[in-house]
Amino acid sequence: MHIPDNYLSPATCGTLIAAMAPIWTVAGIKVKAQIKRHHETLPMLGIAASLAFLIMMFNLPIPGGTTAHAVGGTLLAVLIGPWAACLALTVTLLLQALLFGDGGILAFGANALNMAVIMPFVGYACYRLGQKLHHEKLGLAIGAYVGINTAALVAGIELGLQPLLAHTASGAPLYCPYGLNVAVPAMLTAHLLIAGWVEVAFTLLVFQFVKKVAPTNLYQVPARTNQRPWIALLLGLAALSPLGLLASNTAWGEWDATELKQRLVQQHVSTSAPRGMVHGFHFQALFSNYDIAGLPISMGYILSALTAVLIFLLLIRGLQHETNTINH
Amino acid sequence: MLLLKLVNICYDYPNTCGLDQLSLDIHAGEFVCLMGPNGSGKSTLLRILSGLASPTTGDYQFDGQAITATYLADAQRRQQLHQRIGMVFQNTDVQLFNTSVAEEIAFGPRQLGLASAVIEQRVTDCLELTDCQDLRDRIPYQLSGGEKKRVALASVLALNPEVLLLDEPLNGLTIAAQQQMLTLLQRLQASGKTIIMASHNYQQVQAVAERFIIFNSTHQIDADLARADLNQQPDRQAQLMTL
Amino acid sequence: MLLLKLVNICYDYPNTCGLDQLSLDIHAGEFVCLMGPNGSGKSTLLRILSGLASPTTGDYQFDGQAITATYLADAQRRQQLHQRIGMVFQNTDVQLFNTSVAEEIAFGPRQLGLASAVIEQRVTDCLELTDCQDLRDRIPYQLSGGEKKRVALASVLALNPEVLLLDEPLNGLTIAAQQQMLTLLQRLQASGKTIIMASHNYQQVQAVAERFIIFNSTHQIDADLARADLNQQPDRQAQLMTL
Amino acid sequence: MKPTPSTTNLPEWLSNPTTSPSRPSKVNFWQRNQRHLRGLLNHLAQPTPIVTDQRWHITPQIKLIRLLALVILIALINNVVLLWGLALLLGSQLLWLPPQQLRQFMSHWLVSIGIAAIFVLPSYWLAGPATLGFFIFKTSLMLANAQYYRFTTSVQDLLTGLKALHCPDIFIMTLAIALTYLRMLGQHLLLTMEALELRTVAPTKHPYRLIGALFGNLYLKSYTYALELYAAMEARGFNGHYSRGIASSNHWRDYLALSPALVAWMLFIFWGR
Ligand SMILES: Nc1ncnc2c1ncn2[C@@H]1O[C@H](COP(=O)(O)OP(=O)(O)OP(=O)(O)O)[C@@H](O)[C@H]1O
Ligand SMILES: Nc1ncnc2c1ncn2[C@@H]1O[C@H](COP(=O)(O)OP(=O)(O)OP(=O)(O)O)[C@@H](O)[C@H]1O
Ligand SMILES: [Mg+2]
Ligand SMILES: [Mg+2]
Repeated sequence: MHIPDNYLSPATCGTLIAAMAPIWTVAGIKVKAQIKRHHETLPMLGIAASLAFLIMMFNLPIPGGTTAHAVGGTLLAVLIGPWAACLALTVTLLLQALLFGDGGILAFGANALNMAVIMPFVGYACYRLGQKLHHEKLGLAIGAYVGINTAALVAGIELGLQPLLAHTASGAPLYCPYGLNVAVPAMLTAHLLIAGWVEVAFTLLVFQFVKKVAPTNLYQVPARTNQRPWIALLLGLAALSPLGLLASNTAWGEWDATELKQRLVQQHVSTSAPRGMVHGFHFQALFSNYDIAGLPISMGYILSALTAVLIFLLLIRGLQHETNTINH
Repeated sequence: MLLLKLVNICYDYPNTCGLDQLSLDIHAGEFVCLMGPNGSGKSTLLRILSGLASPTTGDYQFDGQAITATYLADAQRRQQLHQRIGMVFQNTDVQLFNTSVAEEIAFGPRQLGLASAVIEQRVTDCLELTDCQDLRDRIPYQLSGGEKKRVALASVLALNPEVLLLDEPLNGLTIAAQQQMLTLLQRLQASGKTIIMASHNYQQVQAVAERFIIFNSTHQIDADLARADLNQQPDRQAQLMTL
Repeated sequence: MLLLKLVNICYDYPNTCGLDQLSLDIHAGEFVCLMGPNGSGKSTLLRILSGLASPTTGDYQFDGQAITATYLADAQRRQQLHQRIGMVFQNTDVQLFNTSVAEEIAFGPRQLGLASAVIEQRVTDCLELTDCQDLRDRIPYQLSGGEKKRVALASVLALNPEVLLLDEPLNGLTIAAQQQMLTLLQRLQASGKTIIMASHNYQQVQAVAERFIIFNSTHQIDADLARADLNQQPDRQAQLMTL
Repeated sequence: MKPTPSTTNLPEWLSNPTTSPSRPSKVNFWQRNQRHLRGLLNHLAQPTPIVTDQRWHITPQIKLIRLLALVILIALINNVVLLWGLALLLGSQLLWLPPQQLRQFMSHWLVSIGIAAIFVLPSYWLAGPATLGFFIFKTSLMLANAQYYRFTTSVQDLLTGLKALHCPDIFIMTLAIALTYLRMLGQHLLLTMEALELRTVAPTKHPYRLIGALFGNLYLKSYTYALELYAAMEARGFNGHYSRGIASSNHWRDYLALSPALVAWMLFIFWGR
C-alpha cells in the first residue's frame, strides 16, 4: 500500500502533509501524557516502530502460492494505544522512505495518513466497540479488516484523483495515470480479497498470544483525557491552512461536479461523472459558495480549510466521547 | 559408525572469520566437548552442524550425505535433518516461543503426528528428566535464566534426536543442576545418542565427556584429544582449566 | 556507611512469587555474592536494587532515601539513581544497543556531557580493563556470548557508578576471563565501589566475595554469612558448592 | 534444586530411534523470510560504505534539504529540458561513486524502476506512449535521487540531519531506538525462526499459529527489552535528549552543494513553466 513518489501531485502531497502536521502534534501530546503514566512507553515507541517494520517485511504464505504481508496498524493500536501506534508507524514509514526506498519521500504524508492514522484509528475504534459489546475478538477482526480496507480505499481515492487534479493542457495526466474508476477498484479488490484477510489472521493470532500469555501488556485505556490536544489540533490546522495556498494546482477535494465531468471526458476515461459523485457527495453544496460570495480566492481557501478542521474535529470528538464513556 | 564429517570447513561472517580450515570426524555415540577461548568459533561450529548455517567453503557430511545449501533448500530434507539433530542454543531466550512449558515440549512431538497419549507421556517424561515438573504450566518467557535452559533441553529431548548439540548448556545452572544435566546426557549417550556440547567448565565436564576438541583464538582446532590421552598430558589439562 | 537497606521486601510476579519477606543491609564498599537455586529470586532482587522494579510490599532505601514507585516516577531522580547504581543484566543482549563497541562504551559518558578527550580516554581504559581492545570496532550484537558479557561490563564501568550490580557476570566466560573479571571487581572494590553479584560459581567467587547471601527455593534468605564465618562451616560450604 | 530419584533407565521412547513420517511439505516461507531478514541485518550491519570526500563533506541537514528540494522540483517540473539538466546533474554526481558502488546503485535503481513501471505500463492504453514515457522518466529520476541519498548517507547522518532541522526530540529518539531495535529484534526474530525451524520436524499443519507465537513473543520480549533498555539508557545518563556530536553549522560548502538545486529552482520559477 506504500504509494511511491511521482504518483501523487506535489499539491496533493503538500496538502496531505499539512493535514498530518496537527495529527502528529496531537499524537505527540497524547503520547507524552502516556509516557508520564508508563515511562517505558518512550522506548516502546521506537521498539514498536521496528516491530512494525519487521511485520511489514514478513511474508505470509497465502493459498495460491503467492505471499502477502500484514501492516499491523490495528495490532499496534491495540497493543500500545492508537496515538503511540500512530507515531510509531510514522517513524516506520519515514525509515522505509528514506533508508529503504519503500514508499515515496513526497508521498510520505499520504502514506502516513493511510497507514499511520486511518488504519490504526479505524481498527482501534472497531476493537473498542467490540469490547463494549463483549465481542472483543470479533471487534478486532472486523477492525483489522475494515482498517486496512479503509486505508486502501483512501489510497485509491488519492491516486484516482490525480488525473483530475493534475494534467497537461491536452488532458494527459501528469502523475498517477489511473482515474478513480481504475485506482479505487484495483486497490480495493486486492485488499478486500487478500491483504485484508492476511491482516485479520495476523492481528488475531498475535493478539491471542499476547492476551493469553500477558494480558496486562495490552494497552489500557486511560481514565481521563484532557482537552488541550484538541485545542492544539485546532490551532495547528488553522495555522497550517494557508499552506493550501502554496499549492499551485487545484488542491485536493476542491472541484465541482461539472469540472469533474469535464475532466473525465477530457481524459477519455468515462463519459460521465460517477453517479455517486454527483448525487452522493454534494460537492456543489459544500464547495461552490466561496467564489459566489465575491470573496478573494485566498479567503475561500481559508474558509474551506476551517470547515475541514471543523469536520475533522467533530469526527474525532465523536471518537473521543466513545472511549470516555466506555471507561465509566 | 562415522556420523558427522567436516572437511576443511571455513565460515566467514560479514566482517570477521568464524571458523578457519576445520576438519573433524565424529562417530555415532560419542560424547564430545568443544572448548576454547571466547569468540573462537564453538557456537559457529554447532550452527553448521545443525544445518542452520552453511560453510563458506568446505564440506559437511551427515551420515554419508553431503549437507549443502542446495540440499537444504528442500523443506522435507531439512525437516528430516532437524529431526535427527537437535540443538539447544547459547541464548535460550530465542528458543522458547509457546504459551506454556508443557506446550513448548509438546510442540515437536505434535508435529510428528503422534497420538495425544504418547505426546502426554513424552511431556511428562521430559519434564521429569530435566526436573521441571513444577514449571509445567508456567509461561516460558517468564522463567528465570536457569529454568529456561532446562526447559529448552526438555523441548529438544522430546523430539528424541540422534544427535544433541548443546551450546553451553550448563550456564546459569546451579552446580547440582549441572551435574544432574551431565548425568542425563551420559545416560542419553549410553542409549546410543551422539552428544556434542560447548562448555567453559572443564571441571564439571571432564568426568563425562570422552573427547575434547580445543579451539584456539584463531578459529582453528588446536587439539583433539580423547579423555584417556588427556589424562597423560598435565599441561593440556592445566590449559583446559583456564578455558 | 549503610548504603542499601531492604526491609521486609516482597515481590510478586503476575502468577508467581519472586521474593518473599526479605530484609537486608548492605554497606558501602562491600563485595556481596548472591547465591541460590534457579528461580530463587536473585535476579529479582538485583532488579529491585537497581530501581527497575518496585517491591510489591516492603521498603527499599538507598543511601537513606526511600526508593518507591512514586519517587521513581520522576525522571530526573530515576536518572540520578541509575547513575549511582550500574547493572549488568543476566541476558546481556538487551544491554547493547549501539553500532560499535566503542560507541557503546562512549554512550554513557557522552550523555554526561564530558569532553571528547575524556570520553576517548574512558573508552580506551574500559576496553583495556575488560580485555576487549580488539573488539573496539565490532558491532555489539554480532559478538559471541562471552564477548558480549565483557562489553556490557565495560559499558557500565564507563559511567563509574558507586554500586555495581552484576547478574551472573561469569557465565559464558572462559575460566581465565572469569578470574580476570573477578580481579577487576576486586580492584574496583578496593577503590571504594560496592559490588553485588549473583553467581552459581562458588569455587571462583569464594576468593573474592566477602559476604554470601544464600537464597532458598522459597524465595527467602536462607543464610547471610561473611566469608570468615563461612570458613568455619564446612557443611555450608558444601552446600554452596552445589548452588 | 531437589535431587531427583535417579532412574537408571531412560523412558522407552527415548532409547529407540523415532521413525520420521515423510510427508511432502509445501510451506517454505520460513526460509524465504529468514533470507530477507539476513539481508536486512547485513544491510544494517554494514551500511554501504558511505562515500565521504573529506573536502566535500556537507552537513547532513543540507543533504536532506537538497534531497527534498530536488524531489519536489522533479515532481513539479514538466519541462523536458530542465528535467534533462537535472538528470545530467545527478549523473555527474554519480561519477564520484566508486565503481563497485556505482554498479550496486545501478542494479538497485533499475530494479526499483522496474517495480514502478509495472504499475504504470497498463496505462499505455489509457494515455498513450508519450505520457507513459514521461512518467517513467520522472519517476526514475526521483528514484535515482532518493537512491543517491541512501547511498551517501549513514543512519547517523540522517539522525543528525533531522536533529539539526529541529525535528522534535521524541521523534528523533523514536527513530534512533527504532533503528537500534530493528537490528536487535531482527536478530531475535531470525534466531527464533531458526530455533523454530530446528524443531519443525514435519510439515506443520498450522503455520499461521506459529506466526502468532513468533510475533507475540517478539512483542512481549520487546516490551521487557523496553523496560530494561530504558533503565540501561538512563543508567548511562540518558535524559530524553539525544545528544550526539552535532556537526558544525552551515558552511560555504553546504551552500555550494545546495546551489545546483537552487539554480534549478530559479530556472523553474522564472522559465520552467
Ligand atoms: N552474527 C555474527 N556476525 C558476525 N560475527 C559474528 C557473529 N556471531 C559470532 N561472530 C564472531 O565470530 C567469531 C566466533 O564466534 P562464536 O559465537 O562461534 O564464538 P564462541 O566460541 O561460541 O564464543 P563464546 O564462548 O563467547 O560463546 C567471534 O569472533 C564472533 O565475534
Ligand atoms: N518476568 C517474569 N514473570 C513472571 N515470573 C517471573 C519472571 N521472571 C522471573 N519469574 C519467576 O520469579 C522467580 C524468581 O526468578 P529470578 O529470575 O529472580 O530467579 P534467579 O534466582 O535469578 O534464577 P536463575 O539462577 O535461574 O537466574 C522464579 O520462580 C521465576 O520463574
Ligand atoms: Mg558461543
Ligand atoms: Mg537470574
